[in-house]
Amino acid sequence: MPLTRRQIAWRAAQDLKDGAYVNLGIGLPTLVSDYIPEGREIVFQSENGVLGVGPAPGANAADPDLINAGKQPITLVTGGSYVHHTDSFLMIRGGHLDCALLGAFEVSDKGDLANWTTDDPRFPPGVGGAMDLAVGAKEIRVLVEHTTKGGAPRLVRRCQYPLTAERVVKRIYTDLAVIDVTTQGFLLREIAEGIDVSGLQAKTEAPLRAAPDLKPLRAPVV
Amino acid sequence: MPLTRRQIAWRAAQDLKDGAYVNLGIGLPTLVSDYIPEGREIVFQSENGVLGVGPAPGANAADPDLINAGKQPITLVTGGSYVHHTDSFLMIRGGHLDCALLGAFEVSDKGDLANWTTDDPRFPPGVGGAMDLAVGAKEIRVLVEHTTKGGAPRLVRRCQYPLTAERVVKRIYTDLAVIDVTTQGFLLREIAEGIDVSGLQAKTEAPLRAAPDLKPLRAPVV
Amino acid sequence: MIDKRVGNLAEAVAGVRDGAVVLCGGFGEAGLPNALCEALIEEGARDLTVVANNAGTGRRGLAALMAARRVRKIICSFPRSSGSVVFEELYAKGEIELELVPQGIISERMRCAAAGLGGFYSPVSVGTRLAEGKEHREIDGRVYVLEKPLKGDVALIAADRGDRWGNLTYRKSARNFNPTMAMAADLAIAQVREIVELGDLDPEVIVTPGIFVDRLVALPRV
Amino acid sequence: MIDKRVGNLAEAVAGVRDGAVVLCGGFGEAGLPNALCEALIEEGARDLTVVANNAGTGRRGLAALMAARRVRKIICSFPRSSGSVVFEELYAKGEIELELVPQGIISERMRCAAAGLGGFYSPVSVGTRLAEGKEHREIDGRVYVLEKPLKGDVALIAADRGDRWGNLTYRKSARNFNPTMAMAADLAIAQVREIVELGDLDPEVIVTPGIFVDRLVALPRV
Repeated sequence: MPLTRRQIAWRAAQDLKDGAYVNLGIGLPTLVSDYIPEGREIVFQSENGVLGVGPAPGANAADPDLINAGKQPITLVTGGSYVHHTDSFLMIRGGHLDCALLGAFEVSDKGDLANWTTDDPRFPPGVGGAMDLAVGAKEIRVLVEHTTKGGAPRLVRRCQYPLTAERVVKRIYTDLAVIDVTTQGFLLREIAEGIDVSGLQAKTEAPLRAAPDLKPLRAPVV
Repeated sequence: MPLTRRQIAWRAAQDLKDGAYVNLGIGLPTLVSDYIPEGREIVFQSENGVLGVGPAPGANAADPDLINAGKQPITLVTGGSYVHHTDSFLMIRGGHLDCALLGAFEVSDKGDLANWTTDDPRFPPGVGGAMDLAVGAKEIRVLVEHTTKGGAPRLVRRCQYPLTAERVVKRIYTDLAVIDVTTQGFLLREIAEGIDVSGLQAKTEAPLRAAPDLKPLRAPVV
Repeated sequence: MIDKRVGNLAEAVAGVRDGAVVLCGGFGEAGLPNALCEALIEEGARDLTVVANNAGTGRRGLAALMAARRVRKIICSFPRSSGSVVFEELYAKGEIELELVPQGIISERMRCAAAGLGGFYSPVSVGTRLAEGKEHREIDGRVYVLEKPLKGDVALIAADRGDRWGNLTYRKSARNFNPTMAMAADLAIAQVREIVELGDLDPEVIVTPGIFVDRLVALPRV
Repeated sequence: MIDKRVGNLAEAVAGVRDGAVVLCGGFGEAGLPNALCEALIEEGARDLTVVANNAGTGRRGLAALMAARRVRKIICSFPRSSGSVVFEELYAKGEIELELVPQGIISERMRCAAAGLGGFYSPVSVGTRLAEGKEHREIDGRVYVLEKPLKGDVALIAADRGDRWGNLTYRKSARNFNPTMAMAADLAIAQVREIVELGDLDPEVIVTPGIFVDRLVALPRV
């Protein structure tokens, strides 16, 4: 059974260590904060100068001056603080975040990341903080559906879309697998039930090596 | 009559415009703040992160956490604020100060400034914020006695002491004169009573041109 | 006396010239200087280059300025957002130029200008399309690109409270680009929710010291 | 749970290794981490390179650490001050190495490291002895020297109030180098006058967010 989007977020959340400082990309990664295991204190950073992002406010409690990088209303947790943009990106670029969890269009088996533009000619391109995050956080992990809606692999030998950064991704969470990017390419750590390694390889452009301790990828109903 | 040190400070103070942001170097320039003309609001900056330096506190009112760049106790004026060192030197280096009034060992007629070390082998050298200030403030003015105690000129063709910065000084206040540094060298603006231009030239290594509207240099008893 | 308060928006933006580089604060809907942007339409300056994170949303503020055809070029990280209709239309017609810069690099380049530096080596965008044409350099085993200072002729910023010296505070994530932009322009103009008496802002909590601000206008939040 | 509080000074400085680069906050007598410096003597690390503005005064703090012969080299802007007896004695005997850096460049170089940048072009010291051996470059008609990041293995800082997340505030000019040093070291250790409950520090007035701080120890002011 492939994981749902929320289950991918749940799985990624399990790997966050108590006390980690984490930036969550727009979209799928944003869901991760809903699934932090009990008892862990994780500090979420938002590019626009918020350290300690809390849950969305109640319906009428939104403050227009308090938003996240996705421009959605948020709250601030106890212990959180505000900085200006330049200091916020100092945190990001300077390696002060333990981890950034990002979305992607493609990830290569060298760890190259493409997540900022599909070159759709109908729209002007926008990069936001994607390139800053991709080179700055101590560790980059990606949450992505294993293939496109059309079934094309997103885990590739070489990205076709314009790169966000080279050789930065360390771990990938998909609906079908958890995969580490190693110096020898993709290392399959966990695989969803109902698919085997050769079935997964058929959906993955670059070669997969199965870890000796390959585990099933399971997530609760969330 | 040559001016006293306090009169040199008084004269320099007269040129500060209402609303100016000014850094005062250690020593003679520090006295300038005592002589701001009535009705002018001048904001004094100190390198260690104080914008709005006020007068020295009363005998028992000193706060060890509130000092100036010369490490003397100060106060903060109403409207003043604190920044950290990096932001303080951003102000300094980035041209945000209208003026820095500095001391000097020597000034050349190209505007070169030597004010950080005499290479006295008995002591380790110290530069402090001298080089940052000398290249950063919009305008550099120097307060200095016209000659050394031994009578050697401090206004020279070429500095003998190690330079702090090249071609930065715009105006010099001494006990004998007010002199501008122009592309044609020293331009004598004001001269103390009791000395004439040739007498002043004898105490000045580089050539002096007298301004067409040369004025007497006068200061009240202060 | 230092008094940077002006009576109305027209006075606030007076004198902005054709061809000016205008830094425009805000992120999403937080901390946008909408009233100042709109006042610029009346003021009449044309051929502006605007630096902002986003390219305006809806029909207000920066979007209104673009709709009035006053903006020749926009330097931003993320032009497209829900409601960036004016920009998208102009862009599709080739009537506005776009320079895309990673979010953290926009703010760092402005800080670089504010701090009087000539440029800096950044790891962001290396290996991507946005690094094309930039000078590359390996330093201690890592590859960087040279980024140049980005200075404004004018900054339009939004703050929470201000005083007659131009000291400013912000609210929550409305801080964003505003403090850096205030430092990085020759003329910094602030719209503030409230002007308070000098001394009412705690010197420890002033985020933008008045030295960086030239004019401020009170504008009760609507 | 995030809890960066440690019970005593020995725990605070535990693990500092021989040869470490130690950033040491303070300016004059304000904001000096004297207790942490003295705890380092007990801890035992040798061959330290210390980065500080001054080279210690009297017999306490950094001076005590130097007197105990633990400091191989000091990088500072102004080693000499009234009472810098320990340093002067070691320097005269050739038992301590001195690297002199302009005050604003020390802090900017530390910020450069904190911000993940490879270096920056500075106008400070051009044409002086302190620029010798540095790469020079003309950018837009002005000459700059290339300055490299200055990163600490450890930062010893002094703050006013802190909480268990490591959020810090400072008092007046005791802020000085401390916030930048906290950002620029792998291990940032703070001595604070008072530890308060999480949430007691206003998110708008936190100067050093906890992400930059690793350990803090309460030390009532004497």
